[in-house]
Amino acid sequence: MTPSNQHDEKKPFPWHLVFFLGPGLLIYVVFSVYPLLDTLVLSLYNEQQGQSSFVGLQNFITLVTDDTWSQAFWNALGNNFKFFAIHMLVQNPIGLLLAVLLSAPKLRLSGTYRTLIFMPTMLSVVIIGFVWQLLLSPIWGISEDFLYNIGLGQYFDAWLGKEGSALITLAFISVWQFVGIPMMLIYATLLNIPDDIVDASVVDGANSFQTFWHIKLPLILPTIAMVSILTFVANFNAFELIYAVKGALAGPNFSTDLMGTFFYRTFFGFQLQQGSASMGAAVATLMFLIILVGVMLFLFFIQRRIQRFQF
Amino acid sequence: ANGLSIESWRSDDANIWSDVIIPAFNKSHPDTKVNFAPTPPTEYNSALQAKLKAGSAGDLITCRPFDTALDLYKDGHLAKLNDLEGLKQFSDVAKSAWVTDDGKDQFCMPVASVLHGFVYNKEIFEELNLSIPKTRDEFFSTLETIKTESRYIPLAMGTADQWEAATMGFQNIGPNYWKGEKGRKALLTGEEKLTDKAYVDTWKELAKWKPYLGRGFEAQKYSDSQNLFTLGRAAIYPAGSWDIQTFNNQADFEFGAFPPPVAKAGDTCYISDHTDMGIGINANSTNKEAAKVFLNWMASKEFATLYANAVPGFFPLSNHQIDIKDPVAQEFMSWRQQCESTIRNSYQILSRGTPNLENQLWNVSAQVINGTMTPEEAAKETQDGLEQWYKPQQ
Amino acid sequence: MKLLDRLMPSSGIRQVPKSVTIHAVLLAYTVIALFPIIVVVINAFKERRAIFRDPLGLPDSDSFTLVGFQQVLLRSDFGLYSWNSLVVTILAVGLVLLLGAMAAWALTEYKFKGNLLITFLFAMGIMIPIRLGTVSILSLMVSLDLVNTLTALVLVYIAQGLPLAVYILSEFVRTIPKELTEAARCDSVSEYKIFFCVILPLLKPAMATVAVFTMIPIWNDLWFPLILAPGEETRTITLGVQQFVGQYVTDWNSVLSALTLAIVPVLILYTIFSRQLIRGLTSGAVK
Amino acid sequence: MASVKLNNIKKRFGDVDVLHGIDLDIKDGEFVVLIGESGCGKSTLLRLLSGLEDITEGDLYIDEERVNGRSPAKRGIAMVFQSYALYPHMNVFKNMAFGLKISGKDKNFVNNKVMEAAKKLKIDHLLERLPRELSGGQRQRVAIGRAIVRDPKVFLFDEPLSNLDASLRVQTRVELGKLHQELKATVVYVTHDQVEAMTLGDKIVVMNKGRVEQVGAPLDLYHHPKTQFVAAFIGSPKMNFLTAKISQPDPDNTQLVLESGRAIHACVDTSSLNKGDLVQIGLRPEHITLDCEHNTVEGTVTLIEHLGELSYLYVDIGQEGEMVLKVDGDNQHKAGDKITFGIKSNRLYLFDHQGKALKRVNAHTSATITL
Amino acid sequence: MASVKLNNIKKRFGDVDVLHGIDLDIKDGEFVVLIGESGCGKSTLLRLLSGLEDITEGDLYIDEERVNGRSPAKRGIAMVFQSYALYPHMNVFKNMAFGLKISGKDKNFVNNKVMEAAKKLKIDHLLERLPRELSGGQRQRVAIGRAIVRDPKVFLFDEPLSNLDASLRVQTRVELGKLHQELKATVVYVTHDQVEAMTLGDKIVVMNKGRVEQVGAPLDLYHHPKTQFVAAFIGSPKMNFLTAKISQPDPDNTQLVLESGRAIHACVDTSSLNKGDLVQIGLRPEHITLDCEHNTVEGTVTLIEHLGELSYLYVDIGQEGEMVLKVDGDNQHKAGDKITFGIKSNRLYLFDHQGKALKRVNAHTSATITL
Ligand SMILES: Nc1ncnc2c1ncn2[C@@H]1O[C@H](COP(=O)(O)OP(=O)(O)OP(=O)(O)O)[C@@H](O)[C@H]1O
Ligand SMILES: Nc1ncnc2c1ncn2[C@@H]1O[C@H](COP(=O)(O)OP(=O)(O)OP(=O)(O)O)[C@@H](O)[C@H]1O
Ligand SMILES: [Mg+2]
Ligand SMILES: [Mg+2]
Repeated sequence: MTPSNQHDEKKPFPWHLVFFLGPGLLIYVVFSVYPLLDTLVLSLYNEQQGQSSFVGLQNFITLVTDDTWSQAFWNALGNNFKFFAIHMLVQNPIGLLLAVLLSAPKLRLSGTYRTLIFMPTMLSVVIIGFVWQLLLSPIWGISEDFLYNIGLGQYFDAWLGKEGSALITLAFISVWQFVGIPMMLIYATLLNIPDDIVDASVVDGANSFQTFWHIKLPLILPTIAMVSILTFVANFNAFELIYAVKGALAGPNFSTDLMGTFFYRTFFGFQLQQGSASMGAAVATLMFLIILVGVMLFLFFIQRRIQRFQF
Repeated sequence: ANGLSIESWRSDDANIWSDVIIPAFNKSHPDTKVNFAPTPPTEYNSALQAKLKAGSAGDLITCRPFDTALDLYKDGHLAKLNDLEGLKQFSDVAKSAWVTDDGKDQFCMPVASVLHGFVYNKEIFEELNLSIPKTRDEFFSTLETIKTESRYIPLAMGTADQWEAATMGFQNIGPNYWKGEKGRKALLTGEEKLTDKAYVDTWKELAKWKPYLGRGFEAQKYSDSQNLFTLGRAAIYPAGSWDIQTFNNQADFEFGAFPPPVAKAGDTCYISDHTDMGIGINANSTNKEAAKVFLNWMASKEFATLYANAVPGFFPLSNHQIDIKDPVAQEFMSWRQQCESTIRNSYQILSRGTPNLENQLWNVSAQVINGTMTPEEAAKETQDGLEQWYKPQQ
Repeated sequence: MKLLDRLMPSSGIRQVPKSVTIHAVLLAYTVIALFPIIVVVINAFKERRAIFRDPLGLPDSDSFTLVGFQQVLLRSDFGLYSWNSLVVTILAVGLVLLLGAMAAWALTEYKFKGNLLITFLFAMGIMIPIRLGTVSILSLMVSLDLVNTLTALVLVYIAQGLPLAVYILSEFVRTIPKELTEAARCDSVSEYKIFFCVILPLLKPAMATVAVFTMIPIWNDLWFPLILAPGEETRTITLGVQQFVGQYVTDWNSVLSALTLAIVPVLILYTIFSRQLIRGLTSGAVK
Repeated sequence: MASVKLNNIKKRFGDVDVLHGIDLDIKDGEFVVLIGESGCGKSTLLRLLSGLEDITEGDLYIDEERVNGRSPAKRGIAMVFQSYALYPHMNVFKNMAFGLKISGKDKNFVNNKVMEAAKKLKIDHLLERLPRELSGGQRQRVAIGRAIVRDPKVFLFDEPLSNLDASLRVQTRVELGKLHQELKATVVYVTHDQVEAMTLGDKIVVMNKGRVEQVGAPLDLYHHPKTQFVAAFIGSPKMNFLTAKISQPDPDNTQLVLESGRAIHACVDTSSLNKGDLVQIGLRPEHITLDCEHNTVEGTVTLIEHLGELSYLYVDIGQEGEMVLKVDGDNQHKAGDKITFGIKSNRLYLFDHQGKALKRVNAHTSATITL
Repeated sequence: MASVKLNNIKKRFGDVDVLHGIDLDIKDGEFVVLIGESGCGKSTLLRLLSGLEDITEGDLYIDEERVNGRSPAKRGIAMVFQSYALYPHMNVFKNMAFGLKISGKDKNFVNNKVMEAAKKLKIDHLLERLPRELSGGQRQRVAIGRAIVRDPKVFLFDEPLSNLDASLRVQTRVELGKLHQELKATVVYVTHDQVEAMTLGDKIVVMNKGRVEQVGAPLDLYHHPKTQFVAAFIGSPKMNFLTAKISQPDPDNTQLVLESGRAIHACVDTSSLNKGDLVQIGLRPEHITLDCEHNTVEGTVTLIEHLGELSYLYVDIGQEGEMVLKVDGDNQHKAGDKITFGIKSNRLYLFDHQGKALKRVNAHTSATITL
């Protein structure tokens, strides 16, 4: 409104904004933003025996340069990338495949499949961790018998216990649990593709595969991109499964250590090791930065090139 | 407030506390309501620390031995107990796990210790006509016999949980090599190094266990080991005395125990008799007086008897003479007379810095058994770790 | 060709192999998804030795036992734990939905200073796990005297769930035709009533999506119950099961029974929401 | 280009019969329009022709070959959808080239084909754009272009203009007509819009509830509707209908009486009916004269709509309801005026109780406007 | 009911001027139609009237009161949206009652109001249905009903019929006209469709790029367009335009020459122009005769569209492009025929290079069709 219109009626104070935003924002700021900031600030201090002193970036320098810390840090980071890579290469393609199959036109029982396949996603890691340890346990021998029955018996090993395979095995368990999420999201996008477009490509002579490759896939790319980001963020926050199965020491020989377990050990300590709030905060800050940089890079390089399409 | 709340990692004992111990206490102190609030062992330290920082922890704190508790005291979370009446019931050795380095201040009262050794399945031993091994050679030939002459797993242990390898393996058989307290103290003063023969030999013996472990032991967890044994599928189980209780519940065969075998018959034997559990008072407790009353009661013979029999395998540290009814527990207890006791060597002071010796021991012991690390490498890695921060070893 | 056509008047027959393949793959994966869960459930009803002897066998008259369930129900207060979990989950999810919808509405409908900042603030919350702030949260709860109350959990879960809820619901609010609110405004409906009478009912499918995605981590959370409300009276089912498993780790009857019992309420909650979930997803929110 | 023959084609979705046996002959190069109410099965029929849907019963021949089970790609058809169904992620060029590329055509060939079609449709300057950067009319042309490049034997159009605004619709309709003259392709065209049907079709197929009601040339349907349904469907504003009773059946000069008692003469052969039978009188708004003669009816004007050169009068004639009259644009009547208008006996239609048209005698069939 | 007055109303979105100063007087009870091309600012103007958007500059009076900053609720207006904007989760009754309930009206009062409006609109049997269970036309009526019950001073309609199919559109249009006669409400009505504009409006406002191009009664605009824009906008098919050069300016009988060299006479005052000035000849398709007189033009028929009682001839006249002729329905011309048609000097319009109409002399203004 221009100043010339002096006798215009005044806009009242936007009480409705306070009403709508206030409660949510208050809770969010008090119980999430503030504690997190507090943590970030803590990473600039050194806390010993209840005394804290400002040390600037020293904690971070220790973390990435000091041998004892950096080895563990880089190891966890590297493992985390492996963990993420497996999710990207296995979880999301399987999710995609399932979504594509589920969205096949006139498929009977698709709702039932959908619900059942989503089920593991609903279960807690306490259950998941326990079940898979049992299944993979050489003592119980379910997997071994199974592999034996299909003629692959000699490939069985104590996967969860071997340095070379523990992380991969855990990643697969995690994939098994969370495959429902990419599946659901991609499935929903596929359903949103108008039938007309698919019909058009059929009339144009494309077979099912060509229709998928040339038409459907480009149209669900934005969702796949979003799923990738979600996977990235979730993987770099991952903790529960490793903790439930391998404990905070993430054995054998830290081969299953992720940023999450590393943070836990650093922050809260473990067994005889004392936790260090300030070092823990430094790890948390780095985790946050890695996630942020990852997401930014993604948004900058990938998301920009992917267009969303209105149908 | 009139209530007392106890922080503990002994979630296994919850029933015993609520059904036996607390009612016994309430008989003489009917006005004090006591609540036993355990957290599972794996989360105990972190959860407790967080609660203490936030001021939400219980009035009584179960203390891990040595530095974990010491740090809590230094951070002002534990109250000083120097003038606690009940402390008189304990020897200095028992109290040593919970005093300051200068020996001046006591911050937890000892409760119980645990012993290590081997538990065996008597039925299998009978079936195979085996006798209890006294020396290492006998021990390995026993294992060999079981392996070749039966389908039983000779030794029930896994490395998935890492600590099993360190605690039931390294700390179990090690004292015989480093001569108990003598070796432990020498490490503290820097006279001995972890690369010395005694330690390397300990790992060498552990490495020799590998062929006798069950298939896929790398993924075998502590509970799996327990199950293998209680289901009668394994003959020998490297044990902590606390396992007795579980085995009593679950094994439907008779089992016995023997101490870690020595090099030659007649050698002095050393056993790990670890002061595992103490109890202290939360410095911020609003109910300190009642807490003290409770502690004093815990120093009594009544408590010691109750506890030792309710939780066979946890041996009271007080000076009272008590009767233990469980035969296997009795067996364990009897080693205190035959052998020299020592505590775990990584607990006092040596796990104070980064890297953490205890955590390292878990890791390397598991790796040595897995065969992914040689005993020498294990020794070097732990020694390097120590040297990084521990002055006497530098 | 002509002959063939005549032989197969409804050419649908030729498409059968394709749909058979699809069903085969889906069925196979469904088995993979359910197998572990089924293993848990069937073994929960078997004797300890039978579990080891024949882990995949169904319980028969010999091996059938309910001792595990008896143990669980006897030795831990599953009813109370479930109740706690339900209270926390329902309250937290409900409030996340309500407050999230209100915030999403305000952020998308009104232009005001700070809009961008607040939107950004919420976006950050999707990326940073709230767990990193545990210690501050705990001391906050202590100073508010909320430790060992379900309120503490509810508050933290709201803070944890809000960012994603605001994000998803904002996308949804954008798909609601502007004319609806304008029509309401012309009808002299207040902003509050517009939200509650017009917008909120239209957000229902989206809410179901958010509900499921918010509910999963809350129901299954171990961390905050452990730190903020470990007391017997406030223990949640996940924590209860975890502690039970930790405690009776060798008693597989009990462990498997506890796990089985813990699966049930999740399934019930999920079946309530699943239909809405897919409706919400397909009405274009999370694209 | 090809002929298309439908032989008793039926379609059932589950339990629902949607098409009840359609017979149709479409000649090579013919432009056939399917019209009918919403849900009568037009799109379904088109989808059967395209092969997107399976035929339940009956035979479909394209170019004399039975193609019932054949896949869409192999039928030599091209389809233009109501929503255009352009691939949103491909630019115009790629949209048009997709079908050719898929079939493995040489790159040069594809380029030439697309350029040629684009020029013909005047979209050659848009080739780089994405569909969402195009206006409705342009999208429409891209959709047609995509069909053209494939040199189909038969074009299928499903309400291709219904998403355009009125003026663009007129313009595109004209272009479509010219395109057909140029390509001489066989076209099957579905529409709701009777103006499109009348102007574009060589032949119009009026469908009603899954059946063919009448097939014929546009003017044929206008002048000689076989049923009341067709009569009502063709012509705008709609034909007026009045219920009447036959007071004197006759082979060429029937006498009727309206509900209001007024007598009307009609040059229709009602010899097959009896006295007292109820019939519907059909009367196009443009065939009513305001210069009173015999056969007059009175009424009150309720609304007058001025469209410039002509106006519509809405007249309430009492018991029989309301009638629309198309009158001269400078007509000065106002709402509320009482007027009398005449019905020419040779301009009216009679439909029996089944909706069948009765034979007209001496009918005036030229389209001269008789205002 | 109320008068509405717009005084130099301007609207700016950021840097973009959308309305450049609109002056408009709307009388109590008047039905004013806003037409213009897409994007010219019709909806924006309506939204300014409703108060959903703030006025950047200028004054708005409703019932003599300045209402610039007032909230929509307090202006006494009701708006009907193109998409109807029915609350999808409320049934018809609740949709209509919502506004009244919110304002705390007595339950009986609300019921009566809604029932009354529903009866008027013939939707009283639908009150229990949800919007998605209604047809387009029914939804439309509910939307209007929702507006009616509030007894607004001014009704605002934003293209209310554009989502309906052709025949329903005609029907609803008629009903809207009658409703207005009955309610005698002040209405501002936005549409694209000139038939709607012509038939419904007491007054039509033609907008062009944020400005008012011409305001007038429907027939006024048809006969006396002030600009080429208005001339092109009103009338269907569109007026034909031919570029010509003045060979002899004259106050009442101008001589023009087409690009092809052909001479044309026009009864238009061109005394303000010079010889050689370029002008646009405007010629409505319905004002071209096929009986050759003087002022003739030759061309080739490219397409003929039969609409029943009349047909459109598309004629290529060479350099000047294409013209549309509205001819008798029984015209027998075919594509390819050469024809000659005459242009009546007193039936044509001339527009100068700015698009302003030049004054016509002896112009034939009655709407008699002269086929
Ligand atoms: N896949 C299907 N399953 C069941 N019924 C269907 C299916 N497709 C169409 N129908 C039904 O078949 C009938 C004809 O549908 P169709 O789409 O052919 O109508 P239409 O004439 O094209 O109508 P419109 O003019 O509205 O496009 C409708 O009653 C519709 O409900
Ligand atoms: N909120 C806005 N911000 C910026 N520009 C706008 C906004 N709303 C409308 N415009 C612009 O104002 C101009 C007029 O828009 P308006 O919606 O009034 O057109 P219209 O005449 O109603 O068109 P249509 O017939 O397509 O509905 C358009 O160029 C449009 O892009
Ligand atoms: Mg259709
Ligand atoms: Mg508009």
